Amino acid sequence: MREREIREGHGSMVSRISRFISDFDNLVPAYALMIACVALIGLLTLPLLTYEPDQIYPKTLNPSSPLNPYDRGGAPFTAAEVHAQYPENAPYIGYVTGYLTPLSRFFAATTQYMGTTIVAHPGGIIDEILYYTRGLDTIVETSILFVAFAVASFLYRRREE
Amino acid sequence: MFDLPIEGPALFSIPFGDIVDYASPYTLILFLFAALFTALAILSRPEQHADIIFGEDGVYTGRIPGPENRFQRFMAIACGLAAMGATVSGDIFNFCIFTSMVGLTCIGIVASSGNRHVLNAAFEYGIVTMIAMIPLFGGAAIVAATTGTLSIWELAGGAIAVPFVAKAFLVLGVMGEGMAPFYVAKAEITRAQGAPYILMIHVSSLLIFLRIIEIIITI
Amino acid sequence: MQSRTGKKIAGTSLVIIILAELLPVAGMIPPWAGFILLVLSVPWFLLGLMLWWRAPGGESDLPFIGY
Amino acid sequence: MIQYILFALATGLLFHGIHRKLIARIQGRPGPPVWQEILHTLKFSFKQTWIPDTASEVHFVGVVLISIAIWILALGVVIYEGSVLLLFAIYLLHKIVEHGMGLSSGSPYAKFGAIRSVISAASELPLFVTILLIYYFTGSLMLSDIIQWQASNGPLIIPAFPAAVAMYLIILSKMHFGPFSIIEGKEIVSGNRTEHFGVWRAGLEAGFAIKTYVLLNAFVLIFLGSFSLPVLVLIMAVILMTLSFVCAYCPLLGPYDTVTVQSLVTGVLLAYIIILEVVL
Repeated sequence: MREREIREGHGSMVSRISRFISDFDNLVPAYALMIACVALIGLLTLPLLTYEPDQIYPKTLNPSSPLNPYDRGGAPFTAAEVHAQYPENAPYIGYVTGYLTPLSRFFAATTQYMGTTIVAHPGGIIDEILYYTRGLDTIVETSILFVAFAVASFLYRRREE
Repeated sequence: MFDLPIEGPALFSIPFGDIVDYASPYTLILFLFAALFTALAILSRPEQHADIIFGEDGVYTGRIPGPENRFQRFMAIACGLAAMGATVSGDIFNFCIFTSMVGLTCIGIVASSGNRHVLNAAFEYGIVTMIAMIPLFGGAAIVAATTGTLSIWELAGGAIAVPFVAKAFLVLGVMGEGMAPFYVAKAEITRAQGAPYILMIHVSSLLIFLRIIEIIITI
Repeated sequence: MQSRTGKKIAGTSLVIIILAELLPVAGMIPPWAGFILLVLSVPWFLLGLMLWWRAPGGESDLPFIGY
Repeated sequence: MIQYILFALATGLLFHGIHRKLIARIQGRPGPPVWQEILHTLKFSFKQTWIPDTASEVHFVGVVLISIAIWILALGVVIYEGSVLLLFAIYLLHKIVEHGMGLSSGSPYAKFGAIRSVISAASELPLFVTILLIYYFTGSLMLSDIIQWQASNGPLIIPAFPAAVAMYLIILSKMHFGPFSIIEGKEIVSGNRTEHFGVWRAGLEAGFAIKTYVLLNAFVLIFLGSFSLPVLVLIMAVILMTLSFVCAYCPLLGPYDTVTVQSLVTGVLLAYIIILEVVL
């Protein structure tokens, strides 16, 4: 008992909490607890949430298409029905809906899984919405990947030395 | 251009397709502050850490080796750019990815430290950063599902109700990305050397925190 | 850092401060712009002035390490 | 405009002097004269000054300039009755200055101060809730609207008393010798200001003086309303004196105890907001 008191302290409530949060090994549990609390509130209020049918980027899934999750319909370089939040910022909207490189056209013609490889091989599908109206997002996303690779390679090379 | 009595009128906007970045007096000052500290990180040399040798009169000063210094500076600049993007972004999803980039670059800044204690703290902080992406993007996803849009311009003014849980998730995500709760890991991380770069951790996390306050009051 | 540098900084920023006071009165820039100019110039003015009139001499040294 | 800045600078330094004097009197010491801090700042500005050999020069000098600049900007927000959000943003940016000040010199004591400044960043949590509560009652965060709201509905301190307490705590955590000023605890020499001496110290004192003036002024404007200048300064001085009493009687808390106390206050305020939302 006494040992435990020395280890965990027997001060006021405040100093007990202080001791707990001053150890960074407790950081992840504390943060996880906070997420759990908010997630619980989210679950309780779930019946109040309603799905908005008028989505900015509507999409119908066509499982038979080899480009499945990314297929926006329409032929490349002809106008297709694509939505945008600010159409005035996108004068050429809908004109490239899904451009395939020769390699990806081969994949699309022979397999059903072209859509799953979009991030795995270069020049897969130029998704009109992803790359045109939300171009900044794709730039930042690749920057994140770049930063992650930079950190990883730096750590790896330092271990080599 | 919206004019809400929260942060002053929107001064100008820069459209990137559907993502319209805007500057109000508030976000403009945050942006300039991020730019200022990024410039400081580029211009200033790191400090030398002065310490005494125990039991003697000698004082030694430690200098960061070249490669470490270059990498830290690179990460600090990336962190500054991410913070600048997060402060002016006019789209919730775009804000979220800039924020997660801030979290990642913060780990990058301390990754070059040779101090085991600092690296341990950075590891815990990194785990929190990774966990925090769930509430962060979860919040953005709930916003998109319940309102049908992601643009802060469309959501501003409370015309479209954003559920409380989405806001709570966004705040929680930013807390995890930027300022881990109760600051313990961040305080330990700042023991690492390289003042202008380490400072960027603090700058970026406070800026994204300030920005999320503005966002959740605005939407 | 030379005390002459301080003099130059203080002088330049004093000119900006006077401009920031006069231009809004003349109606050439809005008042808030004048204030922004003050925000940018007053810190330089204060430090410049102090660097100018501070006592000369002293060599840079290591930080204070212990009693 | 410059007259406002100089007035805020002089008044803030005088406030610091009154603060020291009151603490001394409460603790049974004679204490320095009230204008001591003005003399102090002048004295520092006449001293020999250099940048330590180990410091990161641009950074070392930069934070002094930034600390003065941001508080002049905050003064502008108060004068032009701008957004409270902006004012609080500047308060948080001050944290960065404190932090940078400590890191830039290479001195271990200054570094400890900087680390403690990161820990004490928990004071931004009550700030967050204060903003939410003000917005909840007035529906606006522009100072001009808040003042107008108070002209028709009476002082905001009555309905939003917890927010006033939280903001009082925020100001308290920035006062010298207070229970939350862990960054300048004497066991780490002068904390993050250890290596900023002479001219640099005088510049920082100037920035901090404007900071004290702006924070007290903002407190009066947000929670009590608009007054003529002499009355305003008088009310600010009274609030300052209550702060001095707290500082004189409360010991310095442990670094993480400040975090706990501030987080608990935030939790209570959040609960208050949720109750308001549910009941009203």
